[in-house]
Amino acid sequence: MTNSWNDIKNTDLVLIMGGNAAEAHPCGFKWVTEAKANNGAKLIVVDPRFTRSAAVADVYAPIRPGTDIAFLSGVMRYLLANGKIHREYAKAYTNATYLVKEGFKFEDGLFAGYDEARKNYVDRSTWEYQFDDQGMVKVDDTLQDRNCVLNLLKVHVERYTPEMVERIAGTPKAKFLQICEMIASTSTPDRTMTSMYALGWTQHTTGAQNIRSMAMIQLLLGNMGMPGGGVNALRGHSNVQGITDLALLSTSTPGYLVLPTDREATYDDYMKSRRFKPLRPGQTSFWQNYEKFFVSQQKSLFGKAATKDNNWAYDYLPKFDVSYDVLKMVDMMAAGQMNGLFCQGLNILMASPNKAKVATGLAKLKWMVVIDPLETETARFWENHGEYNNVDPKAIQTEVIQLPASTYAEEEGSATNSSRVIMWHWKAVDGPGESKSDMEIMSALHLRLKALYAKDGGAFPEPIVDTAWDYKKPENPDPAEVLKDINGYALEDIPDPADPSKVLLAAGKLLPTFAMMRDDGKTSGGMWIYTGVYTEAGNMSMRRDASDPTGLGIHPNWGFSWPANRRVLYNRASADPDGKPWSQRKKYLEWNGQRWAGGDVPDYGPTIAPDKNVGPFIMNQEGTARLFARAAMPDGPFPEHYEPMDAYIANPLHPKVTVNPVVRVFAADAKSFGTPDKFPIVATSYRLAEHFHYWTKNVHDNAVLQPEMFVEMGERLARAKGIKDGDWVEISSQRGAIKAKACVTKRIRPIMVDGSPCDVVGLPIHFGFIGLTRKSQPVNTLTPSVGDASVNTPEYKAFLVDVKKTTPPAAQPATV
Amino acid sequence: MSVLQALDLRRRSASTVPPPPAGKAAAVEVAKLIDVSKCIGCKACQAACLEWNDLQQPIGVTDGTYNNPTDLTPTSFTVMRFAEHEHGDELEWLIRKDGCMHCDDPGCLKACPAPGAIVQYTNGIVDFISENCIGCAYCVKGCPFNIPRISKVDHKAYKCTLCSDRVVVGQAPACAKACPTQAIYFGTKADMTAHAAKRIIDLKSRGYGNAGLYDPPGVGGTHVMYVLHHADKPSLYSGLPDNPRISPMVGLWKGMLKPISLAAIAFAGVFGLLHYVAKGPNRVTEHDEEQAAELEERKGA
Amino acid sequence: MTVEAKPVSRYTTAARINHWITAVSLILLALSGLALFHPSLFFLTGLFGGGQLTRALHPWIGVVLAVSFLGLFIRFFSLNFWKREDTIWMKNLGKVINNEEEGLPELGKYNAGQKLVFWGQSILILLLFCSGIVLWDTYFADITTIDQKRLAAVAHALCAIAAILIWIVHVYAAIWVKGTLRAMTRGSVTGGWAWKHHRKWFRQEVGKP
Amino acid sequence: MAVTRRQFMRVSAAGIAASTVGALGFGDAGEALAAGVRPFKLERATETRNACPYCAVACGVLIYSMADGTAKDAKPKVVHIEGDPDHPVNRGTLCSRGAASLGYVHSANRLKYPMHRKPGSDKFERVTWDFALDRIARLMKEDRDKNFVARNRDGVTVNRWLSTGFFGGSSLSNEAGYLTYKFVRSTGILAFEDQARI
Repeated sequence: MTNSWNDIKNTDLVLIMGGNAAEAHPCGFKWVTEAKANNGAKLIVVDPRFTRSAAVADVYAPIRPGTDIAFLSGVMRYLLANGKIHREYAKAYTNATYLVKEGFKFEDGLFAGYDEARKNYVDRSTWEYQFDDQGMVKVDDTLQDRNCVLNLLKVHVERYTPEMVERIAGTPKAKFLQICEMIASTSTPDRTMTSMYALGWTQHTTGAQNIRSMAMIQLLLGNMGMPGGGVNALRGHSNVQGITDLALLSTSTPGYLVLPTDREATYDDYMKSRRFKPLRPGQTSFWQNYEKFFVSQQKSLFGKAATKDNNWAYDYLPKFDVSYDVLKMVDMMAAGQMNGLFCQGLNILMASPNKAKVATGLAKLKWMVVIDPLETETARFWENHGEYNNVDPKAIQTEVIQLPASTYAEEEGSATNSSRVIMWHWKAVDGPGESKSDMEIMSALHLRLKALYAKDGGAFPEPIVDTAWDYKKPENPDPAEVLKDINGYALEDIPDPADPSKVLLAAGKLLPTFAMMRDDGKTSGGMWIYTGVYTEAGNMSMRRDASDPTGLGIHPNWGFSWPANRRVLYNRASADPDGKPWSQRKKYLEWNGQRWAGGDVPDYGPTIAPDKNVGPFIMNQEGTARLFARAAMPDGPFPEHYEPMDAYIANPLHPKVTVNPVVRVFAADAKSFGTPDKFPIVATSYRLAEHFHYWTKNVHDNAVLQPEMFVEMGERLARAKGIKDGDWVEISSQRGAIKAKACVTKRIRPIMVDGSPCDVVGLPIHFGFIGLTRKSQPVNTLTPSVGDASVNTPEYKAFLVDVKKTTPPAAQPATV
Repeated sequence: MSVLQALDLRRRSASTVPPPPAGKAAAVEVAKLIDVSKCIGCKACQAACLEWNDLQQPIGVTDGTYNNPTDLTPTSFTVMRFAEHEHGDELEWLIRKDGCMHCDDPGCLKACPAPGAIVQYTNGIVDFISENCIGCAYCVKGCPFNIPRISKVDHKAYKCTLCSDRVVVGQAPACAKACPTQAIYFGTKADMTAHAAKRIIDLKSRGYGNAGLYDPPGVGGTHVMYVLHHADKPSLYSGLPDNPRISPMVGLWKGMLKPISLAAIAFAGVFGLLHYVAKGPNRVTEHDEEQAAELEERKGA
Repeated sequence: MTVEAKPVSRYTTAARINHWITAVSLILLALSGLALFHPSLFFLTGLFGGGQLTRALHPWIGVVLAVSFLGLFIRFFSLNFWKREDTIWMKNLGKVINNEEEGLPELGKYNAGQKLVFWGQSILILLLFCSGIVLWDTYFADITTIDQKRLAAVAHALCAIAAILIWIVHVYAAIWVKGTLRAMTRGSVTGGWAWKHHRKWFRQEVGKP
Repeated sequence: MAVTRRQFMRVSAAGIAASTVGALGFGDAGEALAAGVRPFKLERATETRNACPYCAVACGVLIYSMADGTAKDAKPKVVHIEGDPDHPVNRGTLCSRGAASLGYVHSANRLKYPMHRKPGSDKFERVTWDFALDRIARLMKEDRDKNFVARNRDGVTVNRWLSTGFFGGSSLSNEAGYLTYKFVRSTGILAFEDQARI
């Protein structure tokens, strides 16, 4: 989230699209209810299904799964065409006025530089600004130049008329315009809109661009950095934010640093591309500090073994040639290219698309280790569960070791919620049986492996042997000690750069802020963005002062919000270029003559005066936000509507380029996509309020509240197929088929696409063949193994199926 | 445990003693306010209720709706009821938390024949005292909202206690505590009524002209109230009674019929006694015996 | 010394056993039913081992009563058809109550009062049985609606009270009319009793071989 | 909010006031004017501040634990979980997952012991931690030594190990996450993911 859960109460308009906060995040949704009850806010829900969020919405509009960019581009067109943008904000704080290179173009669904053979934009050189002799971006403050970003954007979205939105997305024109008007109302400085999204936007082949579209709308409206504004990812697991920060991800290292690639053979190569020189005069370009963060991190990882002479153990890090993300891993497993696999609290058999492919992959492994508090489908993928998991154990040669892990109640530590607030939790009891905490298990594995390599040697033992594990109790470190390691501390006295005779921080002291990090090996710190969470003043994540002096929901002394205890990102943008709040009603920070004052920590140099013209988006080299993404996105600098891979129709905008042209499709999956002639129904998968992923099917009360798999379908489809509530239905896709009980509802209506009705069905993801709920074939039996062009998030939210009435599965009651 | 927590009573089922005089225990009346317009149907209240009350509701099957369990049971004191209501082109998903309404004039208590099996505390909570319950299910007949359920295991009646064990120590009921959107509010009845009034103003401003408070006078008002967007048509919300009152049948059964019946029995007994005293027994006379003997002789001869 | 008439057989042993099973179950039903009917009589549940047991036993006793009474019904229904003399008897009920039944028509085995008791109880027990089933939630909770149950509760109570009243009449008559009780204890009545109260029946009985 | 809080009122005191004799002479003495409610079950419980393990709202929870008084070497058990009213985001509330999370801690499907499934077997067999950890370390080393890629085709040092993958959990604490990161990255594993993408 750019803002926070509490901040939602400050909003005037909530748009829930690409998410279903009331069901997936009920306690966060509370702040929507607060905004409605106490701030007169309105709630808009745009969703293929009339969800429980829609049940309390002021306006609901249907949308065909996978057409969000068409809808949002239509909104942008409306805002631009009707002058409903926050012009001053857009001019000052975005790259609207920047000039783009002449050769940039978009034609027939493709941006400049596409290589048909390689299915990629091999030449992205025109996706770039025009620079002057100083290397600074050329701008046109009058917004007259046809190559300025705003004018290019206008041209780009011109095609998304309300009629076109209705053709593609099926949202009735009147409803769409009503919503546009409501959104446009927040273009004034005294009103804000908040966007709440989740997997409904990310789980598409155009996932990242969905979110970009909304970010662009918020920038045009001037809602970024504002109280009650922002683009807010609701996020999944309790610490998915923290674990993402910590980069349990194939190409990252903690704190949003990036692993080196094969092209960066040396440390100098690596650093050269990360010096992030400002592109406009006087800008901060905060990533200029990259090296300080990187070196401190290497010191934390490898301790004394990371020295200036060995380039801070640069070669201890693996380099990547391609992304080894979930889909790639499964593809490698299925191709027999993997021997070992760890599943630590991740139920891959349920979680990755195309279950048959995952199962094939698991069966080709030599060994698998499952670390989990609960029984999982993955740990028992080799076990025959009749038609729910019809396998022959004898034929599966994978050795499986299952380790019992403890749960949250049985361990202490910190976690980071989606508001980026790091909060400590304390241990209540011991775990059952011989279960151990993940910390203890990881330590045991590391120490044993380390001992083996120390004793016997082997392939490149150094990084393993040299990994810093110098905790007081290495076999089970104290979480507080590890948090200190993440926070960082001075390895030597740190001299004051202004006066080297003075010591800023003595050796051994915890770093109070990431500004203290050094690139000369004097500091250690696992992750710069968390620096400040554990200082000499104590463990900030334990802070429990819930007071809120400004009444804006900032709660500055509750836990610690990264970075630097900042609660609303880009908050400098809440004030105008002169440092005055855009409006008194939305006052958040202001320049008081000496410094930036307000209830929150400024996302800015706290004493940089407005007249220095430093932009509020300090992480960008431009200092401004990007309506035009340059080459940062693989599928284009502007979002464009492409159909899901299981395409329901030819793309009405450019039938020759129906789907995202740069999507990665593995050879093994080339024939795995469905077509509407065989699978004429659009399906989307989703989560229910009563369950959390695949865990709570093991919890008795949750199994009571939703005991069994079902498929939601509209009355028209049910009538056509002769299906009634509670009937058994077979849902099939190009990848496989499952059975589910029918839930016939008025809440899903056929969506009029290009003039004819499109039936939609919804499938909750929670049910499997392990658990207290009724057994079911997992929904990922149906979903396509393909991901977003930018980050490879699987396309779970829009795929093609067929449904028909069927007989009950074995061992299920025939009737209710 | 040596410590027994207790709450003063206003009413006690099948009691032959009058309730204590009003004012003796001037407890503040409590109420739970369920704001249907804020309810997202997440079933947190159901989960919290199951957990707090240590209820072991069996895992069922789905019937193709979101209602699970499909009805109240002896081990589910509250359930969400989902109703899809279409008017014109617009759809409303009306979600109502169903459970005991804690009537001010409780029909269950009126119907209950077992002394002290159903009580009403001075704060308005209607509670079932299991050790006194005989399992006759009269409360089921007495209730205008179809709430109590009889356990097939111990043959006792169960329903929401409004978490009397939490309220007695100053805690809100488990459902109200849990409710993420504070669609369930708990406090004094006066405060809840006032809070509802504010909510109704907000709803009216959003186009719900008939928004209102459901505090049905037919049962003397309730200690569980609803804010409804369509207060003119409560039955839209999965059959919430439009105008609930204790059935006249139950009124007759538990009202007039009781004294009249006992009086009739007493009258019959007394009448017999008086008749016997006044008229004496009806005896066979010797003349009758002779006549009989004569006849026997004649026939026998 | 007057001549003693021989006793006249009125009820077979089987009939008497049938009657007493009916009688005992009816009394138990009345006691347990009244215990659950009026709070001031709830103490009667003590006789049955407490409220739960009273609640559980009452319907089973009802089943016993229903079966037992069915036996009585089959035995006696043909003797209880209404005759012309019954109407006359009823018209002279005042005289009967005043112990002045001389001059009334000769009666068969049962007088009109007894016949009314018979038919009354027959109808009431049928109604009690049916309404009882509706109220027997342990087994039959789901076959009726709550409104039907409410109606059944009132009907059950009303019928029960009526049955108790009839029962009081029945018992009182046995006490009041001396020589009656032995018909149900020993199975026979004196000839004089038969001559006095059921002369037509007596004449038939005497005439039998 | 005012609610009656008379938790220590004794029954006998109430009994004095109730003395009416029943209608037919059987005294129903002691008709209490107060009725006992279920004892508040958290009176002796220990309260621990924690966070809900499920979604990313990460609501504050209070975990109540208590030793079962009957067993000699009784360990405390979790008896109840409810929302932490001090927490600024959830303010004491919980959704249906969080409110039922006691059932997660006590789930019948909790794992208690390390288990091992041999190739081709149709069952898990219980093993010791030592066996399991040694076995895993051996399997890792075997595979890593065999398949470690020190240089790519162009001769660039890449130091990666691609034949083993690691899926990490997104409900780990930050500290467990960091140890996981250190452990996994030090081996050169690149196929390293968590739920962030799925």
